[in-house]
Amino acid sequence: MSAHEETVVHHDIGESPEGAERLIAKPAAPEAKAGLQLRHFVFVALLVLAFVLPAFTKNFVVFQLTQTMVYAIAIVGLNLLTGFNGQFSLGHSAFYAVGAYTAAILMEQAGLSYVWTLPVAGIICFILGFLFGLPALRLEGVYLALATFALAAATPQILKLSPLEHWTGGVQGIVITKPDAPFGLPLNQDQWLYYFTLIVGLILYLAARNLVTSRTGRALMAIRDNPIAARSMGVNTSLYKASAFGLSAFYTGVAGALGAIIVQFVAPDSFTLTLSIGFLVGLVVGGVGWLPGALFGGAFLLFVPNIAENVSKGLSGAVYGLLLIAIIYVMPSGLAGFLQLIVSKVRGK
Amino acid sequence: MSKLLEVKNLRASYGQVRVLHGLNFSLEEGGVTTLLGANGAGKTTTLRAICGMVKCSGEILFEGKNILGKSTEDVARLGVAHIPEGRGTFTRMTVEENLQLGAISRRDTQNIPKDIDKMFDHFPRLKQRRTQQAGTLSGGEQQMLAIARALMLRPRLMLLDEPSFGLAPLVVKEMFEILTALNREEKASMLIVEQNAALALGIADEAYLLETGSIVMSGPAKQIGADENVRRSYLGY
Amino acid sequence: MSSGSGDGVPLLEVRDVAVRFDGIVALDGVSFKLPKGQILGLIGPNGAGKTTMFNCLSRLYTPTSGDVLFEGKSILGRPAYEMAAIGIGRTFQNVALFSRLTVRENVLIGGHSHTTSNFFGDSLRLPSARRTEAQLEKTANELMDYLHLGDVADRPVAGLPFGTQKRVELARALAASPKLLLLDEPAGGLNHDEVHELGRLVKQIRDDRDVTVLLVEHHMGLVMSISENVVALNFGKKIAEGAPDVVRKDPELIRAYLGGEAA
Amino acid sequence: MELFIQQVLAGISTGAIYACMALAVVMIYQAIDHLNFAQGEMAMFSTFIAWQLIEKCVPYWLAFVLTVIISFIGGIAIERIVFKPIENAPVLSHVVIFIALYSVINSAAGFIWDFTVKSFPSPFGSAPLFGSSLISAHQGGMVAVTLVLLLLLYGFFSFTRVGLAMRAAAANPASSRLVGIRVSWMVALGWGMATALGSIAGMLIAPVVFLEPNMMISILLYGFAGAVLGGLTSPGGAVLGGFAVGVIENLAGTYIPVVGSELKLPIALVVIVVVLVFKPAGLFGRVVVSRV
Repeated sequence: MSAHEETVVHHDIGESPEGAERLIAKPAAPEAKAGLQLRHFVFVALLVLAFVLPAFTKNFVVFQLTQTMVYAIAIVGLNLLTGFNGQFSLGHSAFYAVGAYTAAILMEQAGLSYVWTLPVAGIICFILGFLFGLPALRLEGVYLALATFALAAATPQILKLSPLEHWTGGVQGIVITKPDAPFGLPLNQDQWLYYFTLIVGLILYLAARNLVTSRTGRALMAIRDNPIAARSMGVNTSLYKASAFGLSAFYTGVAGALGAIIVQFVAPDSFTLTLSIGFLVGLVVGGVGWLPGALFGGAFLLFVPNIAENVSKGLSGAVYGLLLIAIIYVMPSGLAGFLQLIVSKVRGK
Repeated sequence: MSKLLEVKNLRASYGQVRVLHGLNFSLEEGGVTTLLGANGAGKTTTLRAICGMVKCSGEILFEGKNILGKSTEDVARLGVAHIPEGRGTFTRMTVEENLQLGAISRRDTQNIPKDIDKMFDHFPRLKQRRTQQAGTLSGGEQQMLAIARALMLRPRLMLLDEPSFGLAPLVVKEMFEILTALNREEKASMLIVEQNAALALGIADEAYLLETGSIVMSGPAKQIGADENVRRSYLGY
Repeated sequence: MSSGSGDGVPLLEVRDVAVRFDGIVALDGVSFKLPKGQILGLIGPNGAGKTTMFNCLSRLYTPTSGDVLFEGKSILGRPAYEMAAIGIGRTFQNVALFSRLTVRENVLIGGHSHTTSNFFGDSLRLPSARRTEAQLEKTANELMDYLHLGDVADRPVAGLPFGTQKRVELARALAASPKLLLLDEPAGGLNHDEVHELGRLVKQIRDDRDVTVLLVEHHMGLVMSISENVVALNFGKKIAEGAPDVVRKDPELIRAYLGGEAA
Repeated sequence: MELFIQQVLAGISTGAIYACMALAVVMIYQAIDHLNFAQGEMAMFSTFIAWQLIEKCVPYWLAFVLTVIISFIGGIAIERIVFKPIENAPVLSHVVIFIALYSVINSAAGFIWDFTVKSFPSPFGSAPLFGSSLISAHQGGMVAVTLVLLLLLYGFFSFTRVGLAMRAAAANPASSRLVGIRVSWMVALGWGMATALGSIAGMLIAPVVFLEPNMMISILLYGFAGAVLGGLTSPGGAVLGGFAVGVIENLAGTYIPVVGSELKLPIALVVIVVVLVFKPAGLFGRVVVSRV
C-alpha cells in the first residue's frame, strides 16, 4: 500500500498548520461594511489634525512627529512583507540604511535635490530586496529570520569598510544639509520637512492600501495563507514573493532616505539590528496585517524608549521591556485586534 | 446498566454562531451510542464539548460528576479517549511511540508493554510498522493507530469522530468489525459520530438524531434505522 | 462512447505515467484519455494513487516517467502556476482555501490566471487595474450567485461550515473558467442530500460552462451516477476502465474494494 | 597548512562555547517551537547569580549546582508568569515578548551588578591542554561537558516518558491534550530545562569572555547560527553546528583578506545562509514534508 498518497495535511489538528496559522493575528483587518463611514471620518479627521498640528507645536515636537511618520512608512513596508505575504524579516535595517546612504551620497556628493533621492533610494532598495528575496524563497520561518538577520548584522560592518570610505565616510558618516521650504512658503525647515514627509507618507500609504485590495495584493495574501493552492490558482509564487521583498524594501528605503534628510546625518551605527527589531516591535504593536497600525507602531518606536528613560535612567531598559509586555497583555494582536474587539463589543450591545 | 455519561442542556457557540441549543442525551455503561445528523448539525462540537475543547454551558456528568469546565487533559485522565476527526496521530513519531503516548497518563507503567502487545494482536498491521513514522502510514492504518492509541488509555469511554472519513469501504468494514469486537472484549463504551449512518446504526445500541444543534429523535438503533423518515433523509435508501 | 480516438485529440491524455517516491511506487504506468465534455470518474481504494495522479495533472508532482498531454501538448515542461492559465483548474481533498480571506476574495483569486495586473498599476489604481478589478468582480459575483454564496460573500472562509467551504473552492476553481476541472473528493464530509445535490451541480456545471470533469471520489454512488466513464486504480495500476455499469461489475474492482469474500 | 590546522583548532575551542549555547537553543525550540531571543540574557543572569554565590564564599561546584537549580525554577517561573497569560497570542507577539524580556533582564543585570567586567573562575583551570597553546584545559573541559549534556538530553528525550510527552506536546499540542498530557506544564518544563542548560553554558563561557551584562549578545547569535546550521530539530546537529560556526568564523577571519575581525560575524552568517539555501532544514534537521 502506498503510504504516500493519502497522507493529508489535517487542518484542525495537524502539526504544521497550527504554527503557520498563528503567525498573524486572526483579525486581518478591522474592516466591515458598516464601519465604512466611521473609518472615513476618522481618516479625514486625522488628516486635518496632521495638517494643522505644526502650527501649534514646538519645532522639536514637529521633528519628532516627522520621525514617527518616517518609521511608520518603514513599518508599512515590513507589514506588506510580513503581514500580507507571510515572510519574516529582521533585515529591514539594511534597506533603511541603503535608502539613507543613497540620499546622503546623492545629495552631498552628486548635488542631487533631496526630492529626487527618494525614488532613487526606493528603486535601488527594490532591486536589492528583490535580489535578496530570490535565495530567500527557499527559506522559511526561523531560517528566513536568520538569513535576514545576517543582512542586518552585516550592514553596519560593510558601511565601515575602508574601500568604501570615499563614499560612505567610514565610521564618521555623512552630514547632510537640511533643505529649505520651496516656493517661498512661510515654513521653517522642520515644518517643511514635516509636510513633505506627510505628503510622501500619504501617497505611499494610499498606494499600499490600493495594493492590498487589488489582484496583486490578494495574490500576496493567498501565498501567505496557502502557497500550494495559490500556485494552483495561477499565482507565480516565486515571482510574487521576491517582488514582495522588493516592494517592502522600496518602502523601507524611501523611509531611510527621508530619515537621513530629517536627521541630517548618516552613520553606520544608526543602522544596526536594533533598528530592525524596532520595526518588528512597531509592526506587532500596531497590528500585523493592518496598515494604519504603522502610525501607532512608529510612535511607539520613537516615544516609548524616551518615556522609559524618564521613568528611570538606570532601569530604562527594564521599564521599556515591561511597557512592551504590558501592551501585549492588553492587546495581544496589537492595536488592530484591540480596535476590532472594541468595535465588536460596541456592536454586540 | 447505569448511566456513564449524561449531557444536560448543553449549549455551545463558535463566536457569535450558536451551534448547540440545549442538548440532552445519555450513554449507557458498556454500550455503543451513535450521534447522527447532517453536516453542521453540531455532532463534532458535541464531542469537543465533552472533552473541554470548546466553551459551553449546561451540565456534562461523567460517572455522576460534572466535568464541564475541566481541561481537556483532565477529562482524558478520567478515562475519556477522544479520537478526533483527522485522527490526530503524532505523525513524526513512530507507531510504538504513538501507543506509548496513549498510555502516558497511566500510573501502572508495568502493564503498558503488555497492552502494547495486545494492540499489536488486535491490529497486526501496526506491528509490522511499529518503528515507522506514523505520518507514513496509509489513511486506514492511521485510523487503526488512532483507535489503538485511544485504547492504550484503558478508557471508560471512547469518542469517535467520523472514523470512516476518507477510508475505502473495505477498510471501513474491517474497522467497524474491530470496533464491535473491542466493545465486546474490552468493555469500552463508545460514542460514535458518523456521516455513514447505516454503518453506525449497524453497531450501535442507541442512537440520537441531531438537527441544527438539537436532538430531534432518539431511541434504540434498530428502531431509528427502521424509521421511514430517517431512512429517507439520513441513510439514503 | 468511444474514448475519443476517432474524433480528434482528447482534451486530456495520460500516457504511461509512473510516480515513485523514495522506493514507493505510487503510480505504475497509468494511461487514459478524457474527451472534451465528459465526466470521468477516477476511483480506487485508499492509497491507490488517485491523489498522486491529480497532483501530476496540476503539476505539483512531476512523474518519474510517462507524459501528460493537454489539448495534445505535453504539460510536463510547464510550471504548476501555468496550469490555471492553460485551463486546468482543481479543488483539494481537504479544502485548501485562503483561510483568512473572505469568500469573495477567495473567488477573486480564482480569476488570477485570466487577468493581468502588476504591483505598479495596482498600487496606483491605474485604469487598466480598475478594468481588471471590475472584470474579476463581475466573474466573482456571477459565480457566487451561481453557487449560492451571496449570503456569506464577505465572511472569512475559516469560520464557514465544511460544505460551504467546498462550494467556495468550487467557485474559486470556476473563476478561472477551466476547460478541465479536477475535483478531488468533492463529496467528502457531505451527507446524503448534499451528495445528491453535488452530483446534480457537477453535471450542471459541465453543461452550463462547457467544462470537462475529472472526478476523484470515494462515494461510489456519486461517481457511478454522473460519470460517462470510470477509471479504477489499485496499488498505482489501472485495473479497470469503461462505462460505470461495466466497471461496477469488474471482478478485479470488486476484489479491490470488498475483499475476496464479496462476490 | 600549519596555520590552517591552528585556526581549525582555535575554531573548535571557540566553537565549544557556541555548541553549548546552541544546545540550549535547540532545547527551547523543541519545547516551544520558536527561538528565544532572551535566552542569552537569561544565561548571563544565571551566571551572575553563580558569581554572586562564589563571591559569598560558596564553593564552586556547590554554586554551580545551586545556580542550575535556581535557573531551572526561574525558567519555569518566567514561563508561568510571563507567557502563560498570552499563550493564545499570535507568534509574532511572542517574539516581541522575547525582545521585551531581553531588555528587562539586560537592564536589571546592569542595575544590580553594573557594567564593569568581572572575572569568573574555571573549574578546569587555564593550563594548556596536551601542551598545546591553542586549547586550554578549560576549553577541553567545555567540550567534554557539552558532549555529556548532549548524551543526557538524548537519553532523556528518547528513553523517558516525560521526554516523550515533551516531544509530543511540542509537535502536536491538541492531540497531546487528548491523551492527557498537561501541555502547558510541558512547555514550562522545557523553559526550565533550557534555562538550566543556558546557565551551564553561561558558567562555562564566562571564564573565557569575562562576565558582564552584554557578554552573551554575540554568543547567542553564534549559538542560533550553530543551531540553525545543524538543524533545529537535532540536538546533536546543533552541537556540531556550533563547532562548525566556530571554525568557519576563524577561517574566514584568517583567509578572506578584507574581513578582519569586524566582518567575522557577517561572513560566518553568510556562509550559513548559503548552506541553508541548499539544505533548507539545516545539515542534520528533518525536512518536514507536507502533502496535499
